[in-house]
Amino acid sequence: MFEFIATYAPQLIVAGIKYTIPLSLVSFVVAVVIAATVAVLRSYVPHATGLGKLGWQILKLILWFYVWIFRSTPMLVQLFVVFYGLPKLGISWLSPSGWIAAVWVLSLNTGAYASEAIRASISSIPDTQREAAAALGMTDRQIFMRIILPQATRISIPTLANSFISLVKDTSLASVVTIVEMFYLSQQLAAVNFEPLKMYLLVAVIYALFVTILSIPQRYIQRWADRFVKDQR
Amino acid sequence: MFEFIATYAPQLIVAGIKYTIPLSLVSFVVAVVIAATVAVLRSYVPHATGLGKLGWQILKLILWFYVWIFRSTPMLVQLFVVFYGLPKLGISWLSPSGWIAAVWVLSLNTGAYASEAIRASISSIPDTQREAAAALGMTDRQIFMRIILPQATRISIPTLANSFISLVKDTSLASVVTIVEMFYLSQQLAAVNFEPLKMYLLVAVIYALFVTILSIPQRYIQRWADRFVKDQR
Amino acid sequence: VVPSAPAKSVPAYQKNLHKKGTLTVGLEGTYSPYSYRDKSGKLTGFEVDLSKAVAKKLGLKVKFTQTKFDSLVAGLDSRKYDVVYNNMGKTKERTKKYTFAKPYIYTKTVMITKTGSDIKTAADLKGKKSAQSASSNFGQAAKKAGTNVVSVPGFAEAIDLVNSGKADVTLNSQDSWGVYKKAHPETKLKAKVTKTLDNTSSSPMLNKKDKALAKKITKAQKQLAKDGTLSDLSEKYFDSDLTKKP
Amino acid sequence: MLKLEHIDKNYAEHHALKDINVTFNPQETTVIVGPSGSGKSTLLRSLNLLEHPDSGKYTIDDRTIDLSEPVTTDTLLWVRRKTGMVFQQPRMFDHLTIMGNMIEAPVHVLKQSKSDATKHAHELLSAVGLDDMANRYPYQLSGGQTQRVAIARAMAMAPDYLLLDEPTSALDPELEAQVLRVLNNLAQENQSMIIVTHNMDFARHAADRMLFLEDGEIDFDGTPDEFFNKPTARIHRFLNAFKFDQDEH
Amino acid sequence: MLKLEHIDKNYAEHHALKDINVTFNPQETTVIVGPSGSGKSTLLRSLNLLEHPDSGKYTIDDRTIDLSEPVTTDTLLWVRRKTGMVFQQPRMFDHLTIMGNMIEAPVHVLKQSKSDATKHAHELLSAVGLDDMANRYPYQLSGGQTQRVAIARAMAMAPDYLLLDEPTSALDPELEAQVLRVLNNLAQENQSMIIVTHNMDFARHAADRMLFLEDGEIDFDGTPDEFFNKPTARIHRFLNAFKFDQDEH
Ligand SMILES: Nc1ncnc2c1ncn2[C@@H]1O[C@H](COP(=O)(O)OP(=O)(O)OP(=O)(O)O)[C@@H](O)[C@H]1O
Ligand SMILES: Nc1ncnc2c1ncn2[C@@H]1O[C@H](COP(=O)(O)OP(=O)(O)OP(=O)(O)O)[C@@H](O)[C@H]1O
Ligand SMILES: [Mg+2]
Ligand SMILES: [Mg+2]
Repeated sequence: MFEFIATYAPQLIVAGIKYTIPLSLVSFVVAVVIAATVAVLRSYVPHATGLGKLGWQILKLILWFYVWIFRSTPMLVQLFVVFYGLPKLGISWLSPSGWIAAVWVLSLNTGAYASEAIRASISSIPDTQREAAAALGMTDRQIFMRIILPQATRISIPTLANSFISLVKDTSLASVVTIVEMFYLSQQLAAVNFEPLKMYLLVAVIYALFVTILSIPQRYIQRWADRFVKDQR
Repeated sequence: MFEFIATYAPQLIVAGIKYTIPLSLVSFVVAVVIAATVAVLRSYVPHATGLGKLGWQILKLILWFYVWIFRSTPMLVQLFVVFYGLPKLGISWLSPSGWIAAVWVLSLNTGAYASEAIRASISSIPDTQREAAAALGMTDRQIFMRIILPQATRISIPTLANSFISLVKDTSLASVVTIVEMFYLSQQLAAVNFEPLKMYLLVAVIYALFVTILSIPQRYIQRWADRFVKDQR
Repeated sequence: VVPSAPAKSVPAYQKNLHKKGTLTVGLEGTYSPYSYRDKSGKLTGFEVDLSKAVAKKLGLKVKFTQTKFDSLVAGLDSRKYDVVYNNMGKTKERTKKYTFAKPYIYTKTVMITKTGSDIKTAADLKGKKSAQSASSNFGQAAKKAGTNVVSVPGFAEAIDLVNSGKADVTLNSQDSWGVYKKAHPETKLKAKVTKTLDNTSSSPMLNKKDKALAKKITKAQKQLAKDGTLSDLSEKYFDSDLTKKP
Repeated sequence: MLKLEHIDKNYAEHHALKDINVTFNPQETTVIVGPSGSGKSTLLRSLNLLEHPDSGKYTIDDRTIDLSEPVTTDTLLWVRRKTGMVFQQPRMFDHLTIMGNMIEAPVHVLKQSKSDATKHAHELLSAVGLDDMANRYPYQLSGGQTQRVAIARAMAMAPDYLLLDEPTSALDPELEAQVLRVLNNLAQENQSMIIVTHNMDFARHAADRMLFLEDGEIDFDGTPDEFFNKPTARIHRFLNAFKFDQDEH
Repeated sequence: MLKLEHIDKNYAEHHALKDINVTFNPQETTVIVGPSGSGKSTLLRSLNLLEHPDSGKYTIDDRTIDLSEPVTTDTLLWVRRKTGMVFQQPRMFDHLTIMGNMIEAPVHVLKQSKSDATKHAHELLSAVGLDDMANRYPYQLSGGQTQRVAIARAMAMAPDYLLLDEPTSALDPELEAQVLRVLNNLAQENQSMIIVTHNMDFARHAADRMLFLEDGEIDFDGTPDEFFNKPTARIHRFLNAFKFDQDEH
């Protein structure tokens, strides 16, 4: 048992540090930016007429489509299409390498889900806050960015943490775009030593370790975000 | 192209109807029950002393552990352990069949994520609602079930929809517990026709179809849940 | 008709069967022509037919359980199936943990490249990019030969990468190549048999404790070899007889 | 009888109640007045145990609660059943209609039948002039309408002690008079009430007894007659702020 | 000048404003009174375009807006800059401290420098007696304290027209007088104000002009002198509800 761990754990951890962690972190940052933007735009009730209104309608349709397509199809297929499919259609700049294809897909996919979570948190902020800000002459943009989002952030932390944790594990799909990340490495090793169960347990422990460490900031962020809320005894 | 679809789509759809859909629906119902229970218990600030307090602390620790372990390890490993690992330790009643093992793991995993989403929605309900109910002499249980949860439900619908959609696609992991569901079937078929890209696109379309159809109730539930909220013009 | 066991007492080799009176066979179903689904979605293939014939010889019904490679291995330990017919090569490491019956097929390894590739012999592989999947022996072989392995889920994807130039080569069995070639006569790829890599054989794989069953299966396969069934199946699926040890 | 002894309450930034000793008699209407921020709401909330004072003793009827220790759930529920609260800022259950708000607690706490509770609710809503709004949601009411529902909702629980935190602040004089009439009717049925208000007309007409709170301490405890007709210098200033102030100009 | 012509507003369940025609003059303090639910808040919210009336015309200074058509974003922002609003139920930005609440709009809407805005905010907070609470969060304030911050926050924007919806409802007489003084000082600086209140003392001391609203219609429009000293029968009843009512008993 000890020998098993000593043999395999180091390789797996190295793979994790080389691929799993950077892939997760980079994709998450991109995903949150996408998600917040999409959520805000989709929550926004525009105050426009004529051409401006049409423009908004088209934009909203596009955003709806983005969320729909990325949520309703398997991420594996998305990776496949970006990496194997698009180049066939001559679009290869999107996926010059597996790494970049993976970041694209992981971010867009996670962003689609997270945008819905953020939208939910935006809808939890009472309309009175929006009205109070509007009455002070703030623009819709200011109201969203300065009043609604900061309060919605507090609510969305646990669900964004969900997204992040899922993402850490979804990086294992990067193997289909030729990245030998931690999980695939464990499968390769299991294919040789024929101990898939032990191997999987080991890799699960390492995932748990990563996820736990990477989630530490959450509690501090949450505490900070709760500063303006009466203590829940 | 047409022939391709005509040949493969029916088989895939049958596999979807036989495995993907029932697995998703059953697991989701179980998951929501688990998630709501866990979220409520974890959000609850008990008003107990002595032994009762200790009991609560232990319960909360267990619930924390449950959420932690199911979120921080890959679902594939969870399936593996329940189906192949536990029987080795003599615990085989949990997974008499791949189907049951899959329902267990899908429910518990989705439940762990969804419980955090529900917890977030609970925390979005202002404390004044709790106080108003407490002042009327309602028990903590009544306050949660009758005042907080109904309002939190409205907020959690989009994130629960996220969970459900993820779940539909996570059923593809059931192939590791010997269930030849839609996605694995598509891989088997692709191995022969050497058209993985086309095959995956086809299966993605079918997933999108399923997800879209299964998500229809969401909009009606949301509309109903929004009945007590001023129209967001 | 089989010289079946007396009705009352179950023979020793049947005691541990996953399901009474049935030989439960584990396979992936993603490896044409060994086990795969035909266009109508029916499970078929060389290993499917072979295990059916073996079960018949043993006087057992047959049941197929399809799952992924890792699960096949783990499932033997927890007795989810009795035998795995999935192109399993016998290696030293594996024999420590599993019992193998006698090999039923022998294949050669080929290097698949674009026409005009500068890979001529195994020596040319060094430093090249090869597309391989983890669950195959070829992945290990490619690594040993000094290639940079690009991982893919399966043979089909590997072919795709070579086609698109994202990989230089993929190693696989001659028969898998044959199937591909048959399906895509216009292909611009070509394959070269390489001697320097081990020839591979495939054997039924069983739980370590199922020595008795393994022996019975070996015996059944011998009978099938003798009565020509084995060769016929090989001809049917590979257009050649690969069942004889070279 | 509600009796507070040596009650102290500190917020992180503020000492809100300082060694409060006071007894509220049954079948009496006590009116609490005092400057903004003096601790009136905190005192009322403490009586309902929504705020847990840091120390002191709280006696209800013949049961004494030591507030320096945690309170059991049973005690808490018992206290809440004895005392009904109307908050300074009306708190409707947003997801329930007005009728839903009215019958929620009677049905689920008092275990009244739904039809009984509904009948009673209609009576109470009529008393505050809102019977035709039973099927609306809270967001569809005006400020004063919401406040009246809050009063009716608390009355529906028929608590021994009714605690009202500025119950008529959003009401015009007519309605204020109407609500006062409803409350005075209750008082005649020997309902005990503790009312925080800053409307001196209202206080004068409602009070059997007056308390004046300043800076977390009780500065006056006596009859309305004393309070209004023989006030201390401080209270005189408080009562006549308007006049004084405008005169200065 | 704010001028409303033929304003109509229907909610799903209620016809809240019925053909309102009224002009609010600059440099004048208009006080609106009326029964609960008569449409006072709706009227005030319409002036700020938080509520969009179904039809009618709205003229501010020399710009006329046709309300039966959608309003452009520019117009909306312009109207909101002209008019400042204090809501009936105080609405703090929960995530900002009191100082944060005070300077949010001056800095980001008026583009004042942060230090200027802070300095001005301190002055305004002092005027309502709350300067020592600048660093607290809204949940740490009492009802009356919150209401005063809301008033100060609106004043910080120095709008041409200040709309106040029951600005002193949570205040005791002393503070009410203090706020009145602050508002009257503003009035002397020719600030235009429209105040909804149900406190007749306050109304009397503040108003240059009185409006009486009932059931979505303007029933009275005249001087305070007329309103209080020569009221119509209806208004007489409204003003003396307390006395009448108590006399009946
Ligand atoms: N959570 C809190 N943290 C810090 N200080 C608080 C908190 N809650 C209330 N306070 C302070 O305690 C004091 C008493 O508050 P309380 O609400 O009891 O006043 P009040 O007499 O009801 O005033 P008002 O008439 O304005 O409603 C106030 O000065 C207030 O600022
Ligand atoms: N969203 C809504 N849906 C239906 N009716 C509404 C809605 N909002 C307000 N009303 C109704 O419109 C009428 C006018 O409301 P408004 O808030 O203007 O009254 P108000 O004069 O300010 O009363 P108060 O003095 O009680 O605050 C009320 O009868 C109210 O019930
Ligand atoms: Mg108060
Ligand atoms: Mg109003």
